[in-house]
Parts: sequence; C-alpha cells; structure tokens
Amino acid sequence: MPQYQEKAIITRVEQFSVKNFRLTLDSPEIASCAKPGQFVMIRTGVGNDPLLRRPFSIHQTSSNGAIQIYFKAVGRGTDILAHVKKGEALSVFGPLGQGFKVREDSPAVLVGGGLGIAPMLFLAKAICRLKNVCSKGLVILGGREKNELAPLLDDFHEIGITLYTATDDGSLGHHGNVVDVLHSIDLPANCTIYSCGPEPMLAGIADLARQNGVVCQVSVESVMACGMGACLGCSKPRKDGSYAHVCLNGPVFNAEELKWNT
Amino acid sequence: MPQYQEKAIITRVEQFSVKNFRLTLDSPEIASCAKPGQFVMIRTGVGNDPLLRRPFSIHQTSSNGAIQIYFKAVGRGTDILAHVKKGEALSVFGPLGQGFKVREDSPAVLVGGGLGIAPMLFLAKAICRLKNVCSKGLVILGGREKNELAPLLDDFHEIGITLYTATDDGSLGHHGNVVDVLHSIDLPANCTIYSCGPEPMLAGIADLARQNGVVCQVSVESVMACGMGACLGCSKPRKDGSYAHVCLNGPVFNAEELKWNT
Amino acid sequence: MEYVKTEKEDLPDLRVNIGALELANPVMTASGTFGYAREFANLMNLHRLGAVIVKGISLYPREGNPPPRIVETACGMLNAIGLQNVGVDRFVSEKMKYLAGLSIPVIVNILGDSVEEYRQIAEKLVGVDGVAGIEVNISCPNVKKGGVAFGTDAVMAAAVTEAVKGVADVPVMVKLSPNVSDVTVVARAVEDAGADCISLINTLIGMGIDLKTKRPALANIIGGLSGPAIKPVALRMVYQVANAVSIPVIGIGGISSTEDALEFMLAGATAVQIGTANFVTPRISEEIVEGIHKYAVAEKLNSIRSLIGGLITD
Amino acid sequence: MEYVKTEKEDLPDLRVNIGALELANPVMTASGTFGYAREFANLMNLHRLGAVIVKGISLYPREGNPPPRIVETACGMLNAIGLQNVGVDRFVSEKMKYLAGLSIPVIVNILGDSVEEYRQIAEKLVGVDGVAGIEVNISCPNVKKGGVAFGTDAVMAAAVTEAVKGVADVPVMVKLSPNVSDVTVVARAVEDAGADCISLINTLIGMGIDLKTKRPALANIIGGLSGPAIKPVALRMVYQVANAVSIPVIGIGGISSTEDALEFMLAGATAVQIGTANFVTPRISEEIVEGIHKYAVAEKLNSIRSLIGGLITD
Ligand SMILES: Cc1cc2nc3c(=O)[nH]c(=O)nc-3n(C[C@H](O)[C@H](O)[C@H](O)COP(=O)(O)OP(=O)(O)OC[C@H]3O[C@@H](n4cnc5c(N)ncnc54)[C@H](O)[C@@H]3O)c2cc1C
Ligand SMILES: Cc1cc2nc3c(=O)[nH]c(=O)nc-3n(C[C@H](O)[C@H](O)[C@H](O)COP(=O)(O)OP(=O)(O)OC[C@H]3O[C@@H](n4cnc5c(N)ncnc54)[C@H](O)[C@@H]3O)c2cc1C
Ligand SMILES: Cc1cc2nc3c(=O)[nH]c(=O)nc-3n(C[C@H](O)[C@H](O)[C@H](O)COP(=O)(O)O)c2cc1C
Ligand SMILES: Cc1cc2nc3c(=O)[nH]c(=O)nc-3n(C[C@H](O)[C@H](O)[C@H](O)COP(=O)(O)O)c2cc1C
Ligand code: FES
Ligand code: FES
Repeated sequence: MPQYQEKAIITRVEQFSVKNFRLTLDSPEIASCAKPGQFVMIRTGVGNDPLLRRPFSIHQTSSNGAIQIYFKAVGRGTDILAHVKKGEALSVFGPLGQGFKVREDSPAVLVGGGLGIAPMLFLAKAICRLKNVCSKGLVILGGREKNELAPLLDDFHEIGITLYTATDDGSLGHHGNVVDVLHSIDLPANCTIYSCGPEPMLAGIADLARQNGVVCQVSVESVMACGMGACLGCSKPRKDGSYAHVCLNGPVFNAEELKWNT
Repeated sequence: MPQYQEKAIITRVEQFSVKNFRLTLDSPEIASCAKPGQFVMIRTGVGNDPLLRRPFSIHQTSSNGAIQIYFKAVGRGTDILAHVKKGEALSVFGPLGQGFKVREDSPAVLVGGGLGIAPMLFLAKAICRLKNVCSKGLVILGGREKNELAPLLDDFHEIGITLYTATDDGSLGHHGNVVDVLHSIDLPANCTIYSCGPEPMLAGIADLARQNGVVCQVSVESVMACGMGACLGCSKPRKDGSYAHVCLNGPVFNAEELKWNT
Repeated sequence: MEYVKTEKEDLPDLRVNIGALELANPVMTASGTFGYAREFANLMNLHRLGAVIVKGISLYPREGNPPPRIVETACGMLNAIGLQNVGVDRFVSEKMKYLAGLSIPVIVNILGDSVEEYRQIAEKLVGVDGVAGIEVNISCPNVKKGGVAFGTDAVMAAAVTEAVKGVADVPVMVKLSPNVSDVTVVARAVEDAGADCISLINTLIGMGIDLKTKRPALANIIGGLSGPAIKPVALRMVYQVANAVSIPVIGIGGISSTEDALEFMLAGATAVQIGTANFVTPRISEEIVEGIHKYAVAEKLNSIRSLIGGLITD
Repeated sequence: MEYVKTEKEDLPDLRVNIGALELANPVMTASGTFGYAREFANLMNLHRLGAVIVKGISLYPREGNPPPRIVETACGMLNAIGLQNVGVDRFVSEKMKYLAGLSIPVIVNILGDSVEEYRQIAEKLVGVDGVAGIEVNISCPNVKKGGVAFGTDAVMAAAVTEAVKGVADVPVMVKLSPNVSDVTVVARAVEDAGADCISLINTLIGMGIDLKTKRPALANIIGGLSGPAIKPVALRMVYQVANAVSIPVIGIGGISSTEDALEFMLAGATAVQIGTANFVTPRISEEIVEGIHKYAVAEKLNSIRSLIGGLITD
C-alpha cells in the first residue's frame, strides 16, 4: 500500500457556503493510487501551531493527477484551510486507511450526511463503472440546508445514479434527514449500504441495515495524530470490547463490527 | 504617552530585493502621534507560533493615517511578514520607546546602515522642517549592495538634504561602509550624529563622535517580549554597570550612556 | 481602602474570594508580566481587573541578569530576568503611591534568599497603604541562591509560609513551582503552614541553545518557560492541587483567552493570573474580564463561582 | 547480526556509540511514535536510521485506554494511549521477524507493573534475534499502577535497572521521567545500578479540558505532553544529566528538525530520538539524518561526535 508525502499545489478553491469549501490539489502520486473511502492528512499551518495534520476524505480524483477535498471550517485548522489561495502549496500525506469495499452484484445505496458527502462522490464514480451495482443503486445526500448540497449535485447527476436529497430546513429535497429517506424508500434487494456522516446518523443507518438484513459499511471519524497506525491514538471500541484503529482498520468499517452508542 | 493596539490593514506591499520589503499600513492612531526613532510591535502569525510580536522602527508616517515599516526577512517572523498581501490585517502596537531628540541649531548628520536606514527617513523628514538643522546637515546610507538602497533614494532626495551612499560591494556610492564615509568627510561644526544600524557600526560611530567631540544618538536593538517595559527582557548594559531597557529608555540612547564592546 | 465592587444585585456576579480578599472578578495579572501596572494604564481600564500582582520584590535592589534575558520557544518563551527590581524600600516609596490610587486590589509578589529575608520583606509591607495581599514566590528558577530550593522542598516552603504569615496583615498567597515530583505535597505543606491561598504554576525550568554560536540562548543558561506551551502542565497541577487542599487555588500558566481562563476554573481554580499573554496582546486581561462576563451571561450563570471545580469526570 | 555501517573512511563520520552498541548515525525513532517501524517502510528508507525503538511492550497484552486518547495542545499534544500492545510473547513471535530483517539496530522499549515484571520481560527478550538493546520505560505517565512511581523514585528506578541488567544480554538504556524535582538524582541512581545509557525525556504530565462538555479532553483525564512545546524542558534536563553522569545520554523531546537534533548534541546528547515529529512529517527522521550529514560536511567535521557536549558556557 503506497503512501506519499507530497507538496501539492492548490489549483482551485471553491467556496460553497460561508463555511463549506472544496479544494483541488495537484497531487499526482496520491491521485494515482487512491481508493474511495481513503483519506489524506493535511498540514494546515506553517509553524508548529496547529501542530498536527488534519484528516480529510478524498472527495474525488482525476486522471490528470488532481485530488479534491470537500470540507467545512469548524476550528483552527480548517479555518486556516478556508483562507488558502490558488497557487499556494499544502503538505498532503496519503492515501491512508481502508476504503469502501465495493461489493459486485450488490446494488449500492450510498448515504452521505453533512460532510459525510465528501467521500461519496469518489465512491459513486467507482461504483458506476460496475453496471449492476449502479443501475439499481441510489445515492442519498443530506445537509442542513440547500447551499450545502446544491453545488455538488451536478457532479452526482453526471454519473447517472438515482439521487435523493434531504435538508434539515426543507430548502432542498426531503424536509428531514437521510435516515428518514432511507426508511421511506424500498431498499433494492440484496443491496449494500455505504455511508458516511455524523455518528448518530451512522448509528441509525446501522440499525436500519440490521433490521433489513443488509450489509452496511460506515466511514467513521476519530481524532488522529498520525493517520497511519503509528500513534494508536484513533481507537474506536469494537463490539467485542477490543479497540479498532480508525486510520488503519478504517475509516470504513462493517457497521456490525463497531459498538454503537444508542 | 499614548499607545494603541490597532488592527491595521495593509495598503501596499513593496519588495525591494529578495529579502527587503516595505509595508504600508493603515494605522491612523499610531500615525497621529509617532515620533522619529519610535517603533511598533507587530504580530506576524495567527496561531501561537511564533508567539511574540516583532519590533520594527517606524519608517515614515503620512498625514492620511498610514505608517510604513521597512524590513528584512531574517527568520520565522519576518518570513511570514514577507508573504502578507495587500488588504490583509496585522495587529500593530505602538508607538513605543523614546525616539531621537532633535537638537535645534545643531546640524544633523544621519547615518543609517543596513536595516538601520529604516528610521532615518522619518527622522530626515522631521529634521528638514527645521532650517538650520537640515541645510548644513547630511544623510549617509549604507548597505550591502545597490538594491538595498536604490529604491529608497527618491524619498530622501525629495527632502532635499545632502545624501551620501556606501555599499559593501561598491555597486552604489562609496565602496565601503558608512563609517569610512563619516571619516572621509568634514563633519559640520557643532553637529549631532543620529545613527542606527548593526552594533559594530554604531560602536565605530560612537568612537568617531567621541573623538570629534560631537553628540551622538544611536538607535540600538535587543530581543523584546513586550516592547513596553513590562517584562524587563530587553536589558542593555550601561557604562555605569546598570542595565537600560531598550524598549523604555531607548531604542535611542546617547552613545555615551551605553557600554560598547570594542 | 475601598474597591469598586460588583454589587450583589449585578448579575452575573463575577466576584470571587481568595481568603479574606474579595475580587470583583477572577482575572489577575501575573507577577513579572505586568510591570507595576502603570505601564498598561493608557492601554486599558485597569479598574476592570480583579487584581494586579506586581513584579517580584526582594529585600535589596537587584540589577538582574545580563542579556540575553529572553528567548522565544515553540508557543512559549524562556526568561531569565533575574528578578531585577528596586528593592522593597524603594518599591514602597516610589511605586506604591500610584498603585494605592487604583481602585483594585494590589498584591505584592515577594522573593527572598532566606526565610528571614522573606519575613523582613513582609514586615516592611505591613500597614503600607494599598497592599491588599502578598504573593510569596518560592519558585523563581532564575536566582541561584534560594528560589528553587524553597519551592521544591515542602519543609522549607512551609517555613517561608509561616514566617510571612507571622507578620503579614493581609492575605498571603503562596506561589508554587511546577518543577517537582508531586506538587500536592508542597501544596499541603503550605496550607498546613497557614497560607490563605495557593497560586500555581510558576515557570518550568528550560533551556535554549543557539546553534550558530554554540552558546546558550540565555546568558543565565537556564530560564523559566511560560506561555501557551505550558498550559497542559499548569491545568493538570491546578486540578491536582485543587483536589488536595481546601484553601482557594489560583490558576496560572499559558492563559491567553477567555476559554483558557474558564478551563482553569473548571479544573478547580477560584481565580486566574494572566502572564505571558500580556506581552502578546497588551489588552488581553481586560478582554478576558469581558469574555468571562459574556460567557456568564450566555450560560445564564448567577455566579461565576458555580464554575469552580465543575469538571465532570464520571 | 550485522548492520550496514558507515566505514571509518567515510567522512564525515556520523557513527556514535551508546554503550556497546554502535549506531551508524545519532538518529533514532522514539518509542510509541513509530509503531513497529514497518508502518514507515514505504515512506522512507528505514536502513538509514541510526536505530529504531519500538512501541512499549508489557508482559501481558494491553487493550489501552478508551478514546479520546489524544488531544492537540499549543505546539504539542497530550496522549493517553495506555500502552496498548500485544504483550512480549506475541511481540517476539509476530513483530520481531520483520524487525530482525532490518539492517539497523532495533531497541525494545519495555514497561512493567513491578520490578519482577520488568525482569520477566527482559528475560523473554534474551537471545531473541534482532533485539539490539532494551529501553526501560520507568516514566510512562499513563498507566495507573507502576509507571510514574518508578520514574520519580530513585531507589525504585535503580531496582528496576538492576533487575533488567541482571538478565539482559544487550545494552540497557533507562528512560527517565521529566516529572521530578531533580532529574540528576534519578540519573545517578540508574547509572550506579548499571544502566548502559540514559534516555530522556519522556512526556510531561498534562491535562486538557473541553469547555463545551465541561469534561477532560482525554478519557484518562491526564496524559503525556510531547512535541515542540516541551523542547526547552528536555534540553535543560539533557544538559543537566549529561553533566551529572558519565554514561551516554540520549536526547528526546520536541525534536522536529536537524537544528533541534544538533542542539541536543551540543547539550551533551550522544544521540537523539524523534517522537511526535514523526506524526507531523512522516519522513522527518530520515530527513534529519540527511540534515546532520549536510551539517557535518558544511562544518567540515571529521566526526559528529566532536559536537557532543560542545556547548560553550564560559
Ligand atoms: C477519516 C476522516 C475523514 C474526514 N473527512 C473530512 C472531510 O472530508 N471533510 C471535512 O470537513 N471534515 C472531515 N473530517 C473531519 C476533519 O478532520 C475535522 O473537521 C478537522 O480535523 C477539524 O480540524 P480543526 O483544526 O478545524 O478543528 P479543531 O480546532 O481541532 O476542533 C474544532 C472542533 O472540531 C472537532 N473535531 C476536531 N477534529 C475532529 C475530527 N477528526 N473529527 C471530528 N471532529 C473533530 C473538535 O472536537 C472541535 O469541537 C474527517 C475526519 C476523519 C477522521
Ligand atoms: C527597536 C527595534 C527596531 C527594529 N527595527 C527594525 C526595522 O525597522 N527593520 C527590520 O528589518 N528589523 C528591525 N528590527 C529587527 C527585527 O525586530 C528582527 O529582525 C525581527 O524581530 C526578527 O524576527 P524573525 O522572527 O524574523 O527572526 P527570528 O527567527 O526570531 O531570528 C532570526 C535571527 O534574527 C535575530 N534576531 C531576532 N530578533 C532580533 C532583534 N530584535 N534584533 C536583532 N536581531 C534579532 C536572531 O538572533 C536570529 O539570528 C528592530 C529591532 C528592534 C529591537
Ligand atoms: C518575563 C517574566 C518575568 C516573571 N517574573 C516573575 C516574578 O518576578 N515573580 C513571580 O512569582 N513570577 C514571575 N514570572 C512568572 C509568571 O508570573 C507566571 O507564573 C508564569 O509566566 C506562567 O504564566 P504564563 O504562562 O501565563 O506566563 C515571570 C514570568 C515572565 C515571563
Ligand atoms: C502517542 C505516543 C505514544 C508514546 N508511547 C511511548 C511508549 O510506549 N514508551 C515510551 O517509553 N515512551 C512513549 N512515548 C514517549 C515518546 O517516546 C517521547 O519520549 C516523548 O513523546 C517526547 O518526545 P517528542 O516530544 O519528540 O514526542 C509516547 C509518546 C507519544 C506521543
Ligand atoms: S491516527 Fe495514529 S494510529 Fe491512527
Ligand atoms: S521588551 Fe519588555 S521590557 Fe523591554
């Protein structure tokens, strides 16, 4: 599993809302081997403060060596990233972790909530190279309000997969959250749910999957220092009482493996 | 002595050589009361690293509320300053310290070496409002090479004071340093030397002044944490064995007051 | 002497008590980082501070250490000022007049070379107008004789405390060193010796080297580390000491924001001192007073005291 | 076992000796920050490192602490991993094979709950192929039983050292805690007890608080502070210990650049360990090896050893 520490030039900065941004980075080595669900660790500052890299899902890669991240400014590190400019360089380390395991012959149901949308574009593209998986599949995207989703819809439409949306304030698609939408639709037979988003959402989806007897892969978060298995800081309790490491064993897990606080 | 902590917008960035920069800052409160030889403390970063402000002489002020600093990128803090852009804001604190005490009726001899040129423009302007002081006065500017001086010469020419230059590599003016120039000219009778630059240069000038029996004011440097007398970190040995504080008692001192390592 | 106090009716109530001393709010300025307060008078409204603690005072004047006295470190700084000060006599005659005119409590930080010296300094402060409290610095790492030994030895720390308490007519705060194996041992010793409250932490002992010259970055070789870098150590020690003693604890160490100050209160501090942050943001102490007020309003706290030791650890 | 060594003729000579062990250069990776080395294999050339020190190993497997285990601080981080590890038996059977295949010395960091446990772990490492040294961690602050007590008590520290030395067939390095009043006392005690060299510092004990939840930032409440923030404290302690003992001293604490590493050598360190910086810049350890080489060339040093303790303090 190759990993690279690259100085990546920022080739595009898109601001979707006050807090939501998408960066395109020239990162050919990472782009060449990244898989959906994997992530990168990015240095946000120049000095020693903030000290640690920040993890971001790979939002999409392109054949010309670019990767994208889609992020929200929530604290010190992401605030700095929200101010980078085209032409500047960022230190990017990746690709890291275990991505989604695409199950062939099983219709794919992708569910992304909030910033959990980030890895879904990459995954949707990969999945739609497999006909069966895609034609019966669907994507559900949820956010707080329209602006969080609208700028991304074109990219998903292009892929040609059935698309549902939900917003907390009803400004786009279903008025409510993605779990409501999942409940309201008929899941394709023998489908696999691939999801990413806040823990309560993932817990809800895991629950629904269990009730429906379908496989569910979830991408989870954790505080990380190294992103590569060196610090053992990113522990997540497994159902069996042991700890998994999000950066090494995840970030994508089979929902059944983890302990859910519900 | 009023002091202000201002968020100053950068209105102009000039790069004179690889390492030398001049910034114009919109800082009306500081501009309104600053005196030649005083300095400001500037935060260079956003996080806690680098932690402390950096001291810079006030290079010139303008009646429309601007101040300028002229600086060289020599380390972490100044490297960050070398990358600021027009429109960004810097936290500036000042004006600080005791400036030059302009002696009326005494012809002024201004000597600036290296970054010691910075306060000389402000001083030259102030001095040239006093006829006697200016008409018989002169300015000597020294640098490593032409690029360090050339971009500033127009500003000095405008003032209409006699100007000498010296460069280490001979690319502009006298081939040598400012102390050589001082030795080579006839000092105006009863003159006052005002100087700023590296310690060895100041020591040389102090020596020459003593030999010629003329008053010499020097602006010296020191590491500083607070710039305002609170930390007692910026101590400089006096001739009498006690310590002066550069930020409070200086940065401008009568050369006779200080202990020179020669 | 009367201070402008928050009235009981003013909500949120920001008052806190350290021993017999009532502060209008929990924000003080740390010794050695705020000069003699006057330096900050044209930058902020000094009267809004909870208290001012002045630069350490010794029995006789001290010239301090040769330069360099300070060096920046990652998120912090080292200092080896060497307790430059005018001595207690000149302090009382030259500096106290201005300070006594302030409507806020002034606490005098003292440092001696021997138990007897501490007693003598404290004696000279008895009855001096404007002195609202004494902070006993048993922890300054920059003075060769005395300083360190008192702070790292529980028996000596207790002896100094007792000597100062024996003469002082104002509350006595003892300032602990973090350079110890178990800070609670020293804390309990000074509590038993009669301290009215405990402040901590003083600086961690550190060192810097200039690779170019191959020399120490400080003329004194070692110095005291302060600033945001040390906050985690300070927070831990405040938490430990607050759980070990029953007198009020004052939190110090890297506090640079309202959030930092409130975290120390959750850990068990009754009040806080702002140090190095005064250099970075001269108005910070007043800003933190304002920030605590805003927090108390937003959180609908009747009294900021309800926060003290409120850390949830189940 | 034979390592790829710099030949005497290769100038500059970067070799250093820690006890009977010769390193090709003074750069090691610190325990707990470099996994079992394999994690870094596709990022750098492991063979260029002076040595690798693996994550702390205990007698029995440990699950470690619940999350959150880490929190960022100003220029540093707190960790309370709680020594998650597979235990010495599985370490030997599962991890040593790969490590033994490396052409660089592998040093095993061990931690026990009692003197006897330390001895047992060391015994299980006797004769294991690839183990070039043992680092005795008497200073981990994250394990309730044991850890701290050994590191802050000179008598216990000596007892652990003696027990390990009694069985070990490789050089024994004892890793000291910085959370003590006088680090030279413990250093001398472990030297007298037979330690081949001393490494320091381990993490400072610290704490973080989440104001929003009013809870500790770490599930374990307290944790170990590492990173650039602690460098000044580490440098001071290395300087003190190097002047107090005659066995080699290994410098650890916030080293993030070639300059940092060289400063520790000037302070008296024979070699250094890179810790937290491995997280920030995964390739940093190899970069520092390259940087030291460049420095030695630029400064025309025949041997990097000429730098050790070269601080000018007149
Ligand atoms: C594998 C992985 C993939 C991720 N992908 C994305 C992505 O594609 N887009 C995106 O916007 N974010 C993503 N995140 C979350 C992102 O890493 C955090 O938002 C970021 O680290 C916050 O840094 P900060 O300095 O701005 O916040 P800080 O100042 O460090 O903290 C601000 C707030 O954010 C919370 N926070 C900090 N770190 C994390 C974290 N790792 N996870 C969750 N909350 C955190 C803190 O508790 C705090 O409340 C991902 C996280 C992981 C672990
Ligand atoms: C009163 C005063 C006025 C000044 N005016 C100007 C000015 O107008 N223009 C200008 O370019 N510089 C001026 N300086 C110097 C300027 O403050 C330093 O260059 C700056 O602080 C270096 O910061 P840094 O973070 O870039 O360097 P650092 O990374 O902190 O250090 C890099 C190198 O610079 C040296 N250095 C650091 N601080 C100082 C200092 N205060 N004085 C001298 N050397 C230092 C260090 O020893 C080191 O070798 C002035 C200094 C003082 C005290
Ligand atoms: C420049 C400087 C001078 C100091 N002088 C004193 C002093 O005279 N007496 C004292 O008790 N503490 C002194 N201190 C320690 C501070 O009061 C405070 O305990 C320490 O700096 C930690 O807080 P901080 O991180 O907020 O600065 C000094 C600190 C600094 C930085
Ligand atoms: C996540 C983490 C885990 C650590 N685990 C161990 C350990 O198992 N054994 C040990 O002796 N030290 C351990 N340490 C301490 C480091 O080896 C090192 O002494 C300390 O971090 C200071 O160096 P640094 O500032 O370069 O990180 C650990 C440090 C960190 C950050
Ligand atoms: S983040 Fe370091 S092991 Fe996962
Ligand atoms: S810089 Fe603080 S007193 Fe001069």
